[in-house]
Amino acid sequence: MNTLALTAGRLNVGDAGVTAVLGYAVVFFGLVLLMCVIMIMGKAMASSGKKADTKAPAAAAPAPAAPAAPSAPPAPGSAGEIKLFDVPDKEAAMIMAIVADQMGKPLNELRFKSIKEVK
Amino acid sequence: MNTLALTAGRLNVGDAGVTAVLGYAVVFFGLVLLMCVIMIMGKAMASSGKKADTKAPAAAAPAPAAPAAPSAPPAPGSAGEIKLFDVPDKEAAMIMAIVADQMGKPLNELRFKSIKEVK
Amino acid sequence: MNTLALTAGRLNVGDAGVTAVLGYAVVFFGLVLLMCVIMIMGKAMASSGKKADTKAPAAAAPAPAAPAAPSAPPAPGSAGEIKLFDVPDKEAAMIMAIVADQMGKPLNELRFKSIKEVK
Amino acid sequence: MNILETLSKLATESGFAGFFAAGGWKNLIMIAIACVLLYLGIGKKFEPLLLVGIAFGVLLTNIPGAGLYHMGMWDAYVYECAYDPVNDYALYNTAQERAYDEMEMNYYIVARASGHTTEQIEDYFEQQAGADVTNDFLALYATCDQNAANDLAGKLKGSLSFTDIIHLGGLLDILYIGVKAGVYPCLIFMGVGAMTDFGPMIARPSSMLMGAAAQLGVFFAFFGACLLGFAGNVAASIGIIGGADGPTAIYLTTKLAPAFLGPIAIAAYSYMALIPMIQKPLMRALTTEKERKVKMEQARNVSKVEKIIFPIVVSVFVILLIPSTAPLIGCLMFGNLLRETGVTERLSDTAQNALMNIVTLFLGISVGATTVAARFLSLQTLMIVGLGVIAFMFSTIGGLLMGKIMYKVSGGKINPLIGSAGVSAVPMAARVSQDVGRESNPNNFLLMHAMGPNVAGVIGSAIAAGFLLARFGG
Amino acid sequence: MNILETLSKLATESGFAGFFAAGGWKNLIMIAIACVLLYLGIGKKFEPLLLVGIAFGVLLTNIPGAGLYHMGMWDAYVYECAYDPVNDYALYNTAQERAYDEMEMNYYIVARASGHTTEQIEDYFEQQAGADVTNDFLALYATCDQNAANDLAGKLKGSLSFTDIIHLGGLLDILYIGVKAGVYPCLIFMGVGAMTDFGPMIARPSSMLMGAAAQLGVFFAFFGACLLGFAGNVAASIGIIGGADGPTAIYLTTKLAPAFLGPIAIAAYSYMALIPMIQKPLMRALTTEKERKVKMEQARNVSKVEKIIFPIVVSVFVILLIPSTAPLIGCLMFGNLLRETGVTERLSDTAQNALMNIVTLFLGISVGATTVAARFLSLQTLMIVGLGVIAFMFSTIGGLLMGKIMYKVSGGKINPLIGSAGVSAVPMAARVSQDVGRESNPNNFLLMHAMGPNVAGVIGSAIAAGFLLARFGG
Amino acid sequence: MNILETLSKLATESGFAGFFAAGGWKNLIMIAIACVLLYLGIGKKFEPLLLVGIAFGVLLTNIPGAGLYHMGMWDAYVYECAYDPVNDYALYNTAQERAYDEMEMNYYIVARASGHTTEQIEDYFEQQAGADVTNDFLALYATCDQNAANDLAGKLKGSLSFTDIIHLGGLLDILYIGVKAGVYPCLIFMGVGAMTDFGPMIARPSSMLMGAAAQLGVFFAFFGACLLGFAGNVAASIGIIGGADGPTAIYLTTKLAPAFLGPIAIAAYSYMALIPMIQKPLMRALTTEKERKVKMEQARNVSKVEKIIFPIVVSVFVILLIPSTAPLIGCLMFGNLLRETGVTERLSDTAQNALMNIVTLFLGISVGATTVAARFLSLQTLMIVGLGVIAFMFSTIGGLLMGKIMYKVSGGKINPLIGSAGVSAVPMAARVSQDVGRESNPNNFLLMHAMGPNVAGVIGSAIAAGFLLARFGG
Ligand code: NA
Ligand code: NA
Ligand code: NA
Repeated sequence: MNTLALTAGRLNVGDAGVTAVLGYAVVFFGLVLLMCVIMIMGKAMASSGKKADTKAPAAAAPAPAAPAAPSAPPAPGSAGEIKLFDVPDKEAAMIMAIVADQMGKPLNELRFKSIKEVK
Repeated sequence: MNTLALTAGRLNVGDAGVTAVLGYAVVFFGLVLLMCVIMIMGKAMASSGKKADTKAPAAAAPAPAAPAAPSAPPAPGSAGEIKLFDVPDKEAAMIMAIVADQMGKPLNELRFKSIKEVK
Repeated sequence: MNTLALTAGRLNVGDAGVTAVLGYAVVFFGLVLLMCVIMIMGKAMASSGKKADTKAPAAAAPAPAAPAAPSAPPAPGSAGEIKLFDVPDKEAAMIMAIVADQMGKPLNELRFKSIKEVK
Repeated sequence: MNILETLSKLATESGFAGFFAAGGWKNLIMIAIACVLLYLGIGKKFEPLLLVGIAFGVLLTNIPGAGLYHMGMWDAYVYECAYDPVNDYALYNTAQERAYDEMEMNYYIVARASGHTTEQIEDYFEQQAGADVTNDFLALYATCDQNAANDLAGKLKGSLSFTDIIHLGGLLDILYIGVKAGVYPCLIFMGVGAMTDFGPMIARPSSMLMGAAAQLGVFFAFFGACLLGFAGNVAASIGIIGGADGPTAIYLTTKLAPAFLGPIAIAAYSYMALIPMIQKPLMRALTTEKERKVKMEQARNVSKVEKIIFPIVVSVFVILLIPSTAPLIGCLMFGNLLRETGVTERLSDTAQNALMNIVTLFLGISVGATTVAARFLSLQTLMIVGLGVIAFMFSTIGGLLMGKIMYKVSGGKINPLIGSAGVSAVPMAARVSQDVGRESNPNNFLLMHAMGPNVAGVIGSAIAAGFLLARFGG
Repeated sequence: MNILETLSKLATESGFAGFFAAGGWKNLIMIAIACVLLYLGIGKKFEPLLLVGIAFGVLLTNIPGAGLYHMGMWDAYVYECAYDPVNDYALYNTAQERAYDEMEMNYYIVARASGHTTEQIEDYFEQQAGADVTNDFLALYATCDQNAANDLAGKLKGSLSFTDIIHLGGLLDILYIGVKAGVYPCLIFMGVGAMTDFGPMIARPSSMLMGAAAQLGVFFAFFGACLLGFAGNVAASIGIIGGADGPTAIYLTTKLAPAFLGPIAIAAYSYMALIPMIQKPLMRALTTEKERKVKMEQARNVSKVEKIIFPIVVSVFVILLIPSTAPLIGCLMFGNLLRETGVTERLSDTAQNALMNIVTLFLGISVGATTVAARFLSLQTLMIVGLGVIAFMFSTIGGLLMGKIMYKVSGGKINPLIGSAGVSAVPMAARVSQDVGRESNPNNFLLMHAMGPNVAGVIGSAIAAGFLLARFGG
Repeated sequence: MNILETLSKLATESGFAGFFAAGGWKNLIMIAIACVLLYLGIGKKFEPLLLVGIAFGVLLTNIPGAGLYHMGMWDAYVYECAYDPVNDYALYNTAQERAYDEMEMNYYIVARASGHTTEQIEDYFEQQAGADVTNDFLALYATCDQNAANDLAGKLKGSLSFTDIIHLGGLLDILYIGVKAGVYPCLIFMGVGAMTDFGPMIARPSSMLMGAAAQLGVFFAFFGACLLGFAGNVAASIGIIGGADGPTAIYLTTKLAPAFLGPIAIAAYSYMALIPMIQKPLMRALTTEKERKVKMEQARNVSKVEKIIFPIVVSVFVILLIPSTAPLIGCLMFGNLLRETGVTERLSDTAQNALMNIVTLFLGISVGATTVAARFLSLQTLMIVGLGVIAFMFSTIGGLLMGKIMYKVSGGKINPLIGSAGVSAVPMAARVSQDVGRESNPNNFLLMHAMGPNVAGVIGSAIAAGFLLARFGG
């Protein structure tokens, strides 16, 4: 016979408390586990990255640009920034500088939808 | 017993006529009701708008631009215009003027897909 | 009674061979038929095209531009080129020339997402 | 399977063989019609975004054997809709009653497979009034095309649903589900709303009278279709062609008379492209030179707040008045709200571009697919084409006459030429007003004034559709 | 049908009549609430991309007669979910057993139509323990609202499925299927992943502790809701508001307590927009001036390879730990991978634009549609609104306290203000950290540092949702 | 539920536990394979738009407990497809017959749950030839895994449909419906059509001979697969890998051998990326230096009208010849028509961008999800991988040999290197022709000439797929 169980039913105070504490602990457990994994990954990267040291600055170059636009990071559920560069940085910077100069506005106040060149 | 009613059946001349006249009347009734509502809304706006009178010209500024492009209004089921401005009017106008000047074309013949700046 | 036929079953060597040869033949038959149809169409075009001879060079103009970008043709299942022109060629060429000049790059290395004007 | 057997199977299954089957020549005619429609769409630029898709659907559906769309499957689906499980089911308390009902359905199946019309079967059931039809069924089953009956049976036995169509149907059957469920027309209306500026109508609310008057053709053609013997639901779908609004026409026809979707959609989009040819002579004939010369005053500016409130107010009042307009008006106004808020540009952009284009692709080709030769090539299609042009003409006349009344009432301030723009067909009808106005007075710019009735006509047609749906819908 | 009959039908079917029906005034209140929500979304820019859609859905669903969304149909669907055919079916070897089960369902139908609650019916069945309910059924059927019973019967008799909803439902019922199936929130999470840079978190993995601590409100509000008498599944859905993550809240609520989707979604998005007002006072109260002045060191650069490996590693470990997070974490990380590979830009762009916008359109309006007056206007909604703000406050407090601990442990190198950003609500909570930090030290740039806990909070909420789903889900 | 109970439930439900279950180590291998595929897609740029999605699907589906994809559910679905209600149903006039048939299904269920293969069950039924299987059923039921049987029963009892999959399935089950229904590959083909310029082929129709010859590998690998013991339908799906056309391979495999979709799709996309490595040695070995040096004449210009007529003509003729190609060729040509009309740019743009990207997202991840460890890690997968490379090689050889014939026939005007481009894999194979040509003659530009066979190969593969579908399909 089917039980027609529509509601999971109320929890008593004890069960509710245990569930809440346990849930919070599981969240911590999950993120601490992840933290450890990421740390190990980071260390592995760092040690293997010493050979590729010359490459790193180039790869990391876009990062310092980000703080220049402090209000720019994308919001989930709301409009996000479109990727700034699809062309080598130098050319993109050049185009942006030209436009910014003609508009008399600082670079970080302009949003370029996309600058693309044929690869 | 199910009636297997596949067709609503033919209407006699009287029913057809009555339905037609009634339908036309309902359309009029609906749009006249809407007309009254919009008129009342317009009046309410106008009276409340007197305080905000200084704001109004700014808000209405984009409107006069429209008649400058008489063939532009969008067609349902066909391509529509993309919004012209996402940046303050002044800057957008400046960019547009520069491009138009360089192209030697009047402004209203160019379509700018979007000009955006970081808000 | 339903036969529960889940598998089409194995083929013996003869059937497999016949099916393979026949399949290859059908592909040839299909494409040869198509080849004939396209050839006939081409001839019909050519004969009817002699009157419209003056139009042809204009219509064919975009074609020679393609070999200039030998790595450009679109890949199915991967990124494709976006249409280059939505404005008459002359204006588009003008805009492109200006930008290319300012960037100091040859034209075929730039990709213009779209240049549109109000038609 | 030996080589000869396979070759013969390939030959008999090939579509070329289909042309030599009974009625196969009709498919050739339909392919020719598809080419004509493609020529109109591509060469003549008749609403190409939809007509090219529709035409390609006509082509694909009429290549014998392609199997991309199955008319019979949707007929079965239609039948099941007519059958009302909600009201019937609670009465069955015993297996006997259910078995009886099944017998009745069995009878229906073999009767259809024997060539009886639905009307004949209905009459039969009315005479029988619930008696056991087992013997009649068995007699009929002995003589009917049993393959056809079995085929129909599998589809009708309480099992044909959208999920069966996904399973058994072809690609265009699957895409057609979005039409059948009324989703595509509504989503297109959302895009239309996002592209439409109702400002000119808000600035001059009296435009709405012309938008209402220009629905005359809807009801005139409906009346005409009734006189020609079409059933009420079909006549309503034919009439709506006069609304000059593609998504509205497709929505209403899908709900009321899906079997006629093909010709009605093709007529609606074709005539929309022919608006200048249909309207200009009527406009010249019905207005005087003096009327056409009227220059109208610049309308007031409409504030951003008014434009934001407008879609909310329209939704509430129109849907309250005619609840059956809710899907169309709700979507139109939702799209318009997204356009006007200033903070939902992303959504407005998607509604009028990515989403609308995807839906247009699916709508066009699947509506085209409904034009199966056996059904499309009929006198009824010709009558629909004829009634469609009458609908467009009378809608134009209705709008013009209202324009003339308003010209009188306003003391000559309103140019009656903007009345004809009330047929919607945005923005083509408004451009026609502009063109005819400039013929008489080269400095006359009627376009912005005509946009008021033009967009009012969209709402008017939706109300007309809502009325017809309430009157003839399930 | 004569003219008077038609007119009277139009009048009784019009929505205006609906306001005068029993409980009709509630619809007016809901329309007013819709207008308030529209004002918050448009005028105050409260998460407009979702709130405008939700508000318009509230409006449309509460216009009497619109028929775009059918609460009863989804209730029936819910019932059928609770009914377990997998375990029951194999036991039936005879028609009798099946008929018996049907009788039980018949009884359920007439009991519901007679106003009994599901709980009462459950109790009754437990007492009967499998006995024949035919006589009770017949007695009840004689007295109940038989129209309501028949209506319910047609929907419940083993036949209500998504395909029936497409067939019988309104437009918003159809769009709601994507919510019900859990598809929309996952696709939005894919877009969120494609828009999120996890770099700041990878650079400083300890951020994750703050992201975990800031889930405090989830479990605090859950506990509170249990105390207030909500069932466990509902309390879990209320608690997740404290995760400050719209798609996660909608996903969990749809799975656990769909009847409360409307108020929970509205609370989640509204409070997300109120983050500055909720968080700033708490941040000032719980931190010292000295703590707030801490300037943090620039974090290390994160290489491209690390960013590519990150989503893969997170997917594997988090899903292994809590398998029920798979849909949310899987999509979030898939989107993020597409963002970081450098070779799938086309897909990343589509995930965060065209696809996400389309889904946002459908999600907003259909979630709004669930706020049917009869259910929304209740004490429970008020309690949810109250518990929601408590959830947000305690999540903020949790994050701040962890920030203070880390300030101590790190010897003053970590500014505790970034802890409050752990509530996610990306990027608003991080901006609040930045703002409050600059109040104490105008040269302090906390934004990039706060992005670490901020994005960790998204993962934290997903884990919390996964835990609650595993605990209370089917 | 006390704390220990909950903790133990969490532990046993966690995916980590799954690795220690029977066969759990296979999941680890699959996760490793997913990482290799991700490396190929991201690091080596092997068709990343699909391979990254497929690889992530492989990852997600093989995390124990994730429950995003249910192989068993789709197996049940496959079974139900084989069961033919259309032909069987009309024979049942009594409840007894139906009950009997149900008994047969019951027997099937418990037999499957007892580990019998479908073939064994089939044989059994053939022996019984319609006799009552009740006793055998009861005997078997007493000994089988009754939970498995009940589980299977709920899914098989005439009720498992797409709507059940939406209801019971995980996210990737739901996305997979679009693959199963054949919709995604067709929509991708629409986008491919919109991106493809058939001009070079129209300019030199003899290219089509090379496009046809380069299907050699399809039939060679099919023959090989038959010899290795694969059933005809599976062999056909393996053969189509040689068509070097992802959507075609996925479409055909879904229709003929869905259980093998994972390995076939992965092989198809991987080898496509390996085209240069596979083709160059063969091209150097099979052609002479003199042949490779041939410079070809510029082909004639193709007018816009020809390009518009081309897709219409191809649709009509190819579909007439092999009706089962209709979905693929119809969509390819519809997309191409939208590209060429000049008036449907909006739709063409959407077909090749927004729509194609959305479908690619869904297709990749859900195809990847079918690679469940228990089935993927088998000798058959290795054989498929081996046969796939043979298919690619023989397709290349076929194209080259035809190129050599045409070199002879044309008196040395045609460079045989363009023959290998007939395998499609647009445009990579054409680039390979270009590269090898320049090795021998640095001034030789073969790319545009190779595009002719290249796009002809797409049509050729579709025809081959149509033939195999007609031969082995339902
Ligand atoms: Na209209
Ligand atoms: Na959170
Ligand atoms: Na090929």
